[in-house]
Amino acid sequence: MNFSDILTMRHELMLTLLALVVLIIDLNLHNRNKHLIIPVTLVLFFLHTVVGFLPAEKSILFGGMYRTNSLLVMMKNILNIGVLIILLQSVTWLKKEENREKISEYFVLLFSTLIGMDFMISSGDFLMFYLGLELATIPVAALAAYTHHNTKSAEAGIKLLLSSALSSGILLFGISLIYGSTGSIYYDTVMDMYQNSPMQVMAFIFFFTGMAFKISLVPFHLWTADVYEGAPINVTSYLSVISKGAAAFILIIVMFTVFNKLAPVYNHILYLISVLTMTIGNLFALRQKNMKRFLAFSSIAQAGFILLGILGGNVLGMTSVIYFVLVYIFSNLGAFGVVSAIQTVTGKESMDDYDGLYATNPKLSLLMMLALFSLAGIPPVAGFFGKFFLFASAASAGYYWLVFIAVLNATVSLYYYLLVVKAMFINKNETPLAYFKSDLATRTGLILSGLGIFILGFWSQIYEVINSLSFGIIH
Amino acid sequence: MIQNIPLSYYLVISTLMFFIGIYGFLTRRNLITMLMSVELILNSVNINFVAFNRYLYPQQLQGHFFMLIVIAVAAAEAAVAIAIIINIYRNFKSIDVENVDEMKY
Amino acid sequence: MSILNLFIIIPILTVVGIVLTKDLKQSRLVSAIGMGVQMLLSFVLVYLYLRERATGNTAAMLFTYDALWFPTLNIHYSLGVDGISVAMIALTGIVVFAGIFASWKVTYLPREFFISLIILASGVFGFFISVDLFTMFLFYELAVIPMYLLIGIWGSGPKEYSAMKLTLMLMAGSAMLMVGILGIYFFSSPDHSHLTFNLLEISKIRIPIEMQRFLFPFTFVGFGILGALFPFHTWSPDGHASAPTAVSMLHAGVLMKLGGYGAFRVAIFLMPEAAHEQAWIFLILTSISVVYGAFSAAVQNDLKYINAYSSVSHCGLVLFAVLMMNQTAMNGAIVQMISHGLMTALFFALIGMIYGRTHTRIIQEMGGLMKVIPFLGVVYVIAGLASLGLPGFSGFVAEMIIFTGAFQHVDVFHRVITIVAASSIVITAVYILRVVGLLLMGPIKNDHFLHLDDAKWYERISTITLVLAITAIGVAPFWLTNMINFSLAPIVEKLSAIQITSLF
Amino acid sequence: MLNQVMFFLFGAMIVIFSLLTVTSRKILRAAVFLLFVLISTAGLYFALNYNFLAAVQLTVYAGGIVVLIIFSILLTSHVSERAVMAPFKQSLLSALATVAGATLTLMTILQFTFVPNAAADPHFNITDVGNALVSYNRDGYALPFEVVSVLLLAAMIGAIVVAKKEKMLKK
Amino acid sequence: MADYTYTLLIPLIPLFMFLLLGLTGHKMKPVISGLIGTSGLGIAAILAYATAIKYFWTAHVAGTPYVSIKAFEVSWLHLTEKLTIHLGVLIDPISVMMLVVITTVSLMVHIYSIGYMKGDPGFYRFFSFLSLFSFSMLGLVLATNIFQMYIFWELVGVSSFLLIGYYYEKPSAVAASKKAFIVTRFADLGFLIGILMLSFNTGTFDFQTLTDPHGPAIASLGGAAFMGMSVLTWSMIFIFVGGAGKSAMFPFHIWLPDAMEGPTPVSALIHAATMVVAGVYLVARLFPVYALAAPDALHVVAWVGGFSSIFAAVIACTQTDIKRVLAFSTMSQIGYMMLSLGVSGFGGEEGLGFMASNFHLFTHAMFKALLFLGAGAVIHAVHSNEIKDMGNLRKYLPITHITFLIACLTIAGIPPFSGFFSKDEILVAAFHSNKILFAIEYIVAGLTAFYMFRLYYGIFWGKKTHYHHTPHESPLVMTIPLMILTFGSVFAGFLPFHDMVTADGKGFESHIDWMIAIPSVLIGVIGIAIATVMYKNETAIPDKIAGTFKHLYKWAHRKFYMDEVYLFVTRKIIFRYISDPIAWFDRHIIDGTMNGIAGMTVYAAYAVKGLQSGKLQQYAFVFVGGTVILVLIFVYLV
Repeated sequence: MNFSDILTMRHELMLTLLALVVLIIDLNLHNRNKHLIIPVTLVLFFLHTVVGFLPAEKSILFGGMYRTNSLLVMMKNILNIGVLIILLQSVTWLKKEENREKISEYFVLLFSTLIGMDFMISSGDFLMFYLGLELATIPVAALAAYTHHNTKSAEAGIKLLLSSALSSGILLFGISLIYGSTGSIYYDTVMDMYQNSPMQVMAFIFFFTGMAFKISLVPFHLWTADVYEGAPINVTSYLSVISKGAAAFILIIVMFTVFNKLAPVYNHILYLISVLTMTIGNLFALRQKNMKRFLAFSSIAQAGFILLGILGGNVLGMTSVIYFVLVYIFSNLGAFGVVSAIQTVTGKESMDDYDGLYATNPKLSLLMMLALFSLAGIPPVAGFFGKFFLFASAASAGYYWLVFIAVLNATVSLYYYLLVVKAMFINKNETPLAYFKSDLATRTGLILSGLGIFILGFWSQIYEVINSLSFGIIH
Repeated sequence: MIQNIPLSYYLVISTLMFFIGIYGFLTRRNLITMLMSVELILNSVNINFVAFNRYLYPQQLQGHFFMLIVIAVAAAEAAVAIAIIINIYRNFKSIDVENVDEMKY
Repeated sequence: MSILNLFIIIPILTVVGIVLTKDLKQSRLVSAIGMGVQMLLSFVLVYLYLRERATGNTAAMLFTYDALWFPTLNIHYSLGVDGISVAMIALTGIVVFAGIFASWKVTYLPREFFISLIILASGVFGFFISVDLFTMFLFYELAVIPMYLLIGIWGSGPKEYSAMKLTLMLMAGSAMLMVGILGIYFFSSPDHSHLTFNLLEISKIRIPIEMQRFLFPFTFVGFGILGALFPFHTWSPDGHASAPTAVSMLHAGVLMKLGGYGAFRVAIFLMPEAAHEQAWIFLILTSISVVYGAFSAAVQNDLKYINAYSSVSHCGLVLFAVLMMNQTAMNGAIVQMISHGLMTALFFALIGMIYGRTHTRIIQEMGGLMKVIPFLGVVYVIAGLASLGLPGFSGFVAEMIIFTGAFQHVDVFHRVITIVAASSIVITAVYILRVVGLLLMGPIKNDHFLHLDDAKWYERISTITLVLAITAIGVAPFWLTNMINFSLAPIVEKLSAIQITSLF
Repeated sequence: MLNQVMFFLFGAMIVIFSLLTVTSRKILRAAVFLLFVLISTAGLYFALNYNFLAAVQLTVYAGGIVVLIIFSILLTSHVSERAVMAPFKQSLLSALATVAGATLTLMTILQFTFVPNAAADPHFNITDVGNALVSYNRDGYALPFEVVSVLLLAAMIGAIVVAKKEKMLKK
Repeated sequence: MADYTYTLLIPLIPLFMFLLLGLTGHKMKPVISGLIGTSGLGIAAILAYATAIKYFWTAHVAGTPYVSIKAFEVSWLHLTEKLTIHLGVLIDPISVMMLVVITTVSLMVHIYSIGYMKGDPGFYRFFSFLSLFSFSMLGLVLATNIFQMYIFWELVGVSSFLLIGYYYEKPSAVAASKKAFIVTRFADLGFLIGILMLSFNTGTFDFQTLTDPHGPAIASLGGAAFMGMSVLTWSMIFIFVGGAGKSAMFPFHIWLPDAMEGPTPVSALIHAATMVVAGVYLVARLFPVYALAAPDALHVVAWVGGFSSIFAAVIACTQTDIKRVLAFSTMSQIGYMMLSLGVSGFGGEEGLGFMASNFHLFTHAMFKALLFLGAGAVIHAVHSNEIKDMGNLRKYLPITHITFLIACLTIAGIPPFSGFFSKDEILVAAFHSNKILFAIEYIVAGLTAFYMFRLYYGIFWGKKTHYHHTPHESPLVMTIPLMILTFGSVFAGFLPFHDMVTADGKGFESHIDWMIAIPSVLIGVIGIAIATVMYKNETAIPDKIAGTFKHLYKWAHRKFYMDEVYLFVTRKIIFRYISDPIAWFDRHIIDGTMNGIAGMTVYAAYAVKGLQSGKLQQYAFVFVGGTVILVLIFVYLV
């Protein structure tokens, strides 16, 4: 192990460093100046994001516990960009009086979860995987319970923490059985040793439910809406975007490598779960009035689509999932960004409050519309491409009926996305939310997500890069 | 000694413990007791790891260390959970899980 | 750089221009100029196309432009036109131009209105110039979505319900289409090595018949929903009734043509065997559409509903003719698309203008309007006559080509069903004359109507443009049919290469 | 023989005290039962010759977490408070699901033949454990060890953020 | 062969006039627009006469058959490899004859209308419509192929629609125009189907090819059969349906009486002289096909014609609106023509019926136009259509009186007026073919004389009616056309039709068969006499007779309830029993299904809401349950 090896771990190391730096600065700042942490952290995180893009070499450290290659680095970069936008969008909220004392904690917790996800992505064995998973979950629970005076926030925190404890318990049980039946916790060995005996299938299912919990697949999704609603808006967007994105990345890696031999079995599972997830997510989203809850169910439905790419099983599927997650991050951040901006300034988060928004806040409304269209998969915004490629990958494996069900579900989802559009553009309102101007950071965050929504689709280069790194199921 | 006791005995115990933990999680109304159920679940997993390691793959310490890490994680989890539970106690004046259902549908 | 790129660039520039404008006057001026240029461009395209053909260029597609977009999936930004698409583009150019003038007085959020309208138009243009299934699908959906806003914001009546219904039904259509297109793509190469979305390349291979059987209904119905195929047409009456004038014009005039064009270009062209096998099912459905739409129109009281059902009938005829799969009938289908596009746009324009004056669309509440608004009245009668297939107007040409062509089918079933479809011309006459009688003739029922103004100059531009086009096709159809025929020939050749077995 | 007795003793204690933990009406008593379960588990580890693990189990788990739990119980409820039990329907359904799950799982596990990797019974002493802990090669656990520290730090901060009173704010 | 390309101008001039008047007429003075229209038609008429003279006499070598000449033809629309729609000009005896008829009557009507329509606000509109009609009708008769004919057929229909609905503020006129259009449109559907079948089987639209007795079309036909008749017969029947619609044959006649809502000159032109004979012309045009290849179809033609003629004659006896009497008379006379065609053979003497039919068409055009224009003059004078508002007008309107009387005598078949000659030929033809039809025609001849003189006496004699405004004779511009047409009615009978217009183009000898002519004249005279007794002076006889045959009278007076049948078909069947259910079905079943799907989705959304109960333990239960079920399914069931 030498310096260059350490450089390959730059994401995790720099983030750890960053978290420590934030803590140290916080300790040395007078209470009045706590808000200075925000710009410093933003700049540092921006630098971190930039450094993340430096070329990376494929390497294996710690005897196989930590793996990295261009694809994994890219996944981490995608998450970094998402986090950067979230940080930008949360500045206004952080500056509020009530959060003054807890700014650095917010950053540290956020960064530590990100470290967890990075480790999870790079994990080469189940131990690191599990550690990363917990590191990515436990601080988020604390973040969800971030707002003291809000009972909903505490409720969100405990629901997230206990549900995840249960799910990781089941997941661990699965891992223990995997370990028992293959003799190793290292991915490479497990991959070689895995047979499709009933016990191993069961072990896989236990493992899978834990993952399904993370990306909120039906029926393991029930925590999602409540937590999303109760958590502070920026934490919600972090949960829905970064957490879920990371989980999707890991799921596809694990499915395509460790459990590749199980594909004939898990394809059935995925088929079933995918249909359930899309349908149930949509059905619940249909009648939501709270924007956060609404987006929660919409993101559940989106998770169902992700499975289509995994079902594809090939390079196309892998590319499509990663690309979709990227697109999804931008689209959802666009939507959450608007909700966040409005919620932070006015405290309103009900769909009815959005009536007539276009008259007073046209730019926010437009961004919201674009984001929703992107989520619904409407051209020319990026979501269309994301969905199309996912469907293509499922079709490439012959799942035409599933594609049909999925597109029908996309149509249903369009219905409720249009409800929001309708509220903003069509519904009349005597007293729409007053015009307000967000601060620079929020605006930057919104513009970044808007740009992403627009550019990602047309700029095929991005897709091609992802494709060049993807590998599909290893046979 | 392991020749005397088959591995499956350990597995039976751990599995029973695991599902007892789950039963507790599903039925205990008090948030702290739910947390305790989680500890039972984790403990059963630990038994699994240790037993597998000891019986099947004794030349490595994978299960051994896994168990250590799980204990650490369990501690961290418990710490945060208890913090939140105390917070809930402050907010709800109760830690009955039935009361924590402000958000639904 | 091909001229076809301009059809995408000009709308984009126009939208940018509108964004920069301040008020209604400026934005409508910019839109009119932009779409005027677009219309002229489409005429230029017709000219260039004919000149190119005259020089002996027999390539299937002219003015092609091809840029690799997503290399992995072999998705291209690929443009090209043949006689059929050239005709459709000219139609779109005219209708959009007329539509801009028909919405001259949009006062509520005018910039947004024109932007949405032009996005819709560019979707249609893009669809017609695409050779690549992916971009085709993209433009198709692009054209559908602005409809929601256009109807929802600027519509009337139960606009939110209608807009939602229309959007969802059309998106359900595109759901089926998605399956069809992906299926075609994954079987676009016999050994699965060089998959492509390119229409022309796919047409060279034969998709396995089992897949065709599976994919054809998806593709055809997917397009059919937009083409108001019975029983998936119900978005049309409500949607049209609630839509603002220009949107009805564009939607019935050109957007519904995407359905017929796609059914022909994608479903039948690429999957001829399955088309032959399953045509009878859809022939029955379409002939029901034709007659059913006409009968429904006969008892409607709302002008827009009448016209919407009439569109169901006329568009049904398009799909009907396409399914006949011989050169003449298909030619007729395309002429019918153009003809119906112009006529129905004219109708909706007139209905909008009349509604703007009388504030009602219920025909029983009106009467004798010919006396007070003679210009609009006369044009309405012309539109009506064109719609019921009077010689000298485009409708007659289209219908006659369709009926003659369809009747040339060797199979008795096809000939019988042709007669069934042909009987719609009587019912068409019934409802058209009913409207003309109640609306324009007779005594004036409402004193307010005595002081209505006749058409303004912009309204005249809008209507006269359309009337001229309708008459031009009606009087001199040969240039159009020749242009279409030339491009149809290879397609029909491919279709007729398949062994036709009689059903009965 | 002694081992067998120990095993059955600890096994029975684990199962019984687990059941008592999840059924006991008194919360504090449940916590004590949990302590017994954990101690019994440590006993199993001893029996398996993993003394280090047994020690950790006793110190961290039994000594740390259970104490934490007991403290929080004392903080949030009265010692004599009887826990509210779940309604019968909920208990029944949960029991059914649990029993079904347990049966299914046991059936599946027991019909699987676990193949030992090596017949030999290598002896590990605490040095080997320590070496493995700091090793960064295969079967070395330096990285997880470090990451756990990050996790603990984060959990600490998280716990503080959540639990600290807002009086600073009011100032 | 002579060059007839200039004949193209005959239809084009009216077309030009139509466009000119239609687009710029509202800016002209009314009289100017009238004159422009009239002069245009005048030129067309001169060209038509020149063509007729050239074709029948100057360019024709005596003794040779008349040939049909394609004077001009362009390809208009290419349909299939074999089928192309051409537009052109076909010159042959019947088309030339029709040119003369149309341009003459049209010119007269134009001139007459300058006076009749004076002061009407839509003056220019009227003349532009007239020009449109003339164009369409001329295009129809000059058609070189059946599809061109169909095109102009439709145009004729629409011009008729426009002219009937000319007084568009009058609801009855609107209804009448609608009815006319829809009924003929329905018949046209038959025409279209006939064309489709014919062209499918023969591969051509062209008249010359179709009617060539040795041509492939006729020779190749008769093969495939359907319901006992050859496909060709069916197609010819369908084509005849189209002709029957335009020519107001039973049961499509219902539009014709209502069409009298149009201005009277229009009735004269369209609904007496020209358009209504289009059906006759159509059958005549395709006569070789009928006669040589589809005799069954020809029988249908004969019987429909015969029935229509007596049916209409009976009704005519009871009508009180003078224009409606004339309308039913027209229908009756056209029935004659149809019958005549129907009983005709093809070559030589056999083709007498063909010749007679055209002959009668020609003479009928003259005297019926005259009758209508005369009626128009009467209406112009008394401002009413009802006989009861008239009477004793002979001294107020002397010119009208004389011309009307001559016309009545002509139609009654009194020699030496033209009607006698043409009717006689028809009777002869019928006599040689079918005795029942022949008998019918005798009865009809008597009825015709009766109801025409009933009308005549009712207008010009009868009761001394008191008029608010003293009626006065029409201006010269209206009476001159009357006189010209009287001239035509009187002398048209002497034209040697048997040399000129025959089925095979060859002339044949034809004599008055006195054995048939004398009884027919007698029957006419008897009819006149009865009418004289009953109606010359106001008597109670008509009421008594009406009372005696109460039911018959009532039935006839109500036109045998055909209008009610029509209303039943349209209102009840089409609207109530087809359209309303379909519309209901559409709104409730189809739309309901779509809304139902949406509703079901929303319902489902509410139904599953309980899943998200907010209770952590329930979530966990679902989680565990889900896991267990997955294990169950995928480990044990699959």
